[in-house]
Amino acid sequence: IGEIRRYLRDNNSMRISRSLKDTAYKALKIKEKYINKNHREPTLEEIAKELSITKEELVFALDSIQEPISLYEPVFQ
Amino acid sequence: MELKIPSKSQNEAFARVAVAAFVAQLDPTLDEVTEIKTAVSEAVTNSIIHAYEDKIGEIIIKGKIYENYVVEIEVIDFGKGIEDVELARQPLFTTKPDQERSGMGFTVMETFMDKLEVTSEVGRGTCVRMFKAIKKRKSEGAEN
Amino acid sequence: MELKIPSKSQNEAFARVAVAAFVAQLDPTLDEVTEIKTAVSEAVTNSIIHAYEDKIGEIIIKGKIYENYVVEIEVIDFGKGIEDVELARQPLFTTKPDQERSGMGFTVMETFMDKLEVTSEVGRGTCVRMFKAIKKRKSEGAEN
Ligand SMILES: Nc1ncnc2c1ncn2[C@@H]1O[C@H](COP(=O)(O)OP(=O)(O)O)[C@@H](O)[C@H]1O
Ligand SMILES: Nc1ncnc2c1ncn2[C@@H]1O[C@H](COP(=O)(O)OP(=O)(O)O)[C@@H](O)[C@H]1O
Ligand SMILES: [Mg+2]
Ligand SMILES: [Mg+2]
Repeated sequence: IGEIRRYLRDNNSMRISRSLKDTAYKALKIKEKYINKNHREPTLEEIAKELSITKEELVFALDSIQEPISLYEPVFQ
Repeated sequence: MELKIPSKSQNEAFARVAVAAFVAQLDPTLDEVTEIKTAVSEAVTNSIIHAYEDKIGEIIIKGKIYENYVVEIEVIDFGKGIEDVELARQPLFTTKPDQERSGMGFTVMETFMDKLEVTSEVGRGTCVRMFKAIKKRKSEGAEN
Repeated sequence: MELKIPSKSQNEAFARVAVAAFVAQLDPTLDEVTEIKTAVSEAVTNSIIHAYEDKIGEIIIKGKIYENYVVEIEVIDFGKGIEDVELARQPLFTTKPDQERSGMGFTVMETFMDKLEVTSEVGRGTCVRMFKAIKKRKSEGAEN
């Protein structure tokens, strides 16, 4: 247990908000690369795998940043 | 799943993430997740702002997943209710024009989800029920 | 907040993130969140594996935040219960040595949280209640 604890300690005293944003930006980069390569949107699983996190953790991270798609556009057109 | 939260504005973000994490098990795309999150956010905001106004009440969010990749999300409150649901669902209709409300909440929900059902009783509360089919991926093997 | 989920193993990842998202409003460090998530994960896994075994039952997760940055998380099940809680909490004690259970679940919860209360009744279910104080930040500006 001491070891688990030390392992965690070594890792991060960064705030969760900062860490979530970092993960989210990485995810968006992966998404972009994926679209360029495969010409379709990746699923959560495809991105999460590359980041070695769960799909659930990925959506949590992504919620921390403004996503770069204009949500209200289709509504007002 | 079923989530119960007090109608405090800081819980809106939490509800949104909880629903997104729930839907994640179907392996949607980021866009699909964003659409569902946005719809849930509108429904929860309505319960906070319209249903309970200055009081703090309870909001229940239920999530169900059906065999055919369909997600059902219900947002339920026990607040003041809606007098004329038909009218409330019209684009731009709002009873709070003063508060920067755009009157587009229900329209956003309708646009981003496949189906929207609103039942409400004045003095009893409101239930917003939304369905969305997550596109089934071509093949499970196409992993790159 | 209160979250109700069926005791299916795929809900464990969901519960963990839901609790993390709930705690996130205090803007804890990554370590603090990881510790809470790990503790919740152990408790939920216990309900899935030990409380309900081959059946699917209901798990309730309650989260509360107190004024002084203290988080309380309860994981409740209505499963088979624990005969001797004292014994169950001992490091390395497990009733499922065959299934790669390490017997360290409760020890992990105790290590990562500030306080752990376990109440259980055989045939009725178990409630695991955990507290953790999130360190108050010196200044809002200190982001790294
Ligand atoms: N949960 C609710 N409880 C009571 N009234 C509601 C609720 N949701 C919506 N309404 C009513 O429906 C109207 C339209 O809602 P909406 O389309 O979201 O626009 P807006 O929230 O911008 O007013 C609101 O102005 C309000 O009068
Ligand atoms: N929710 C629960 N319901 C019934 N029994 C439980 C529950 N949680 C823990 N137990 C009992 O306590 C023991 C110790 O739990 P734990 O420390 O997590 O170790 P492990 O899960 O690896 O066996 C378990 O083996 C089980 O017998
Ligand atoms: Mg609205
Ligand atoms: Mg265990």
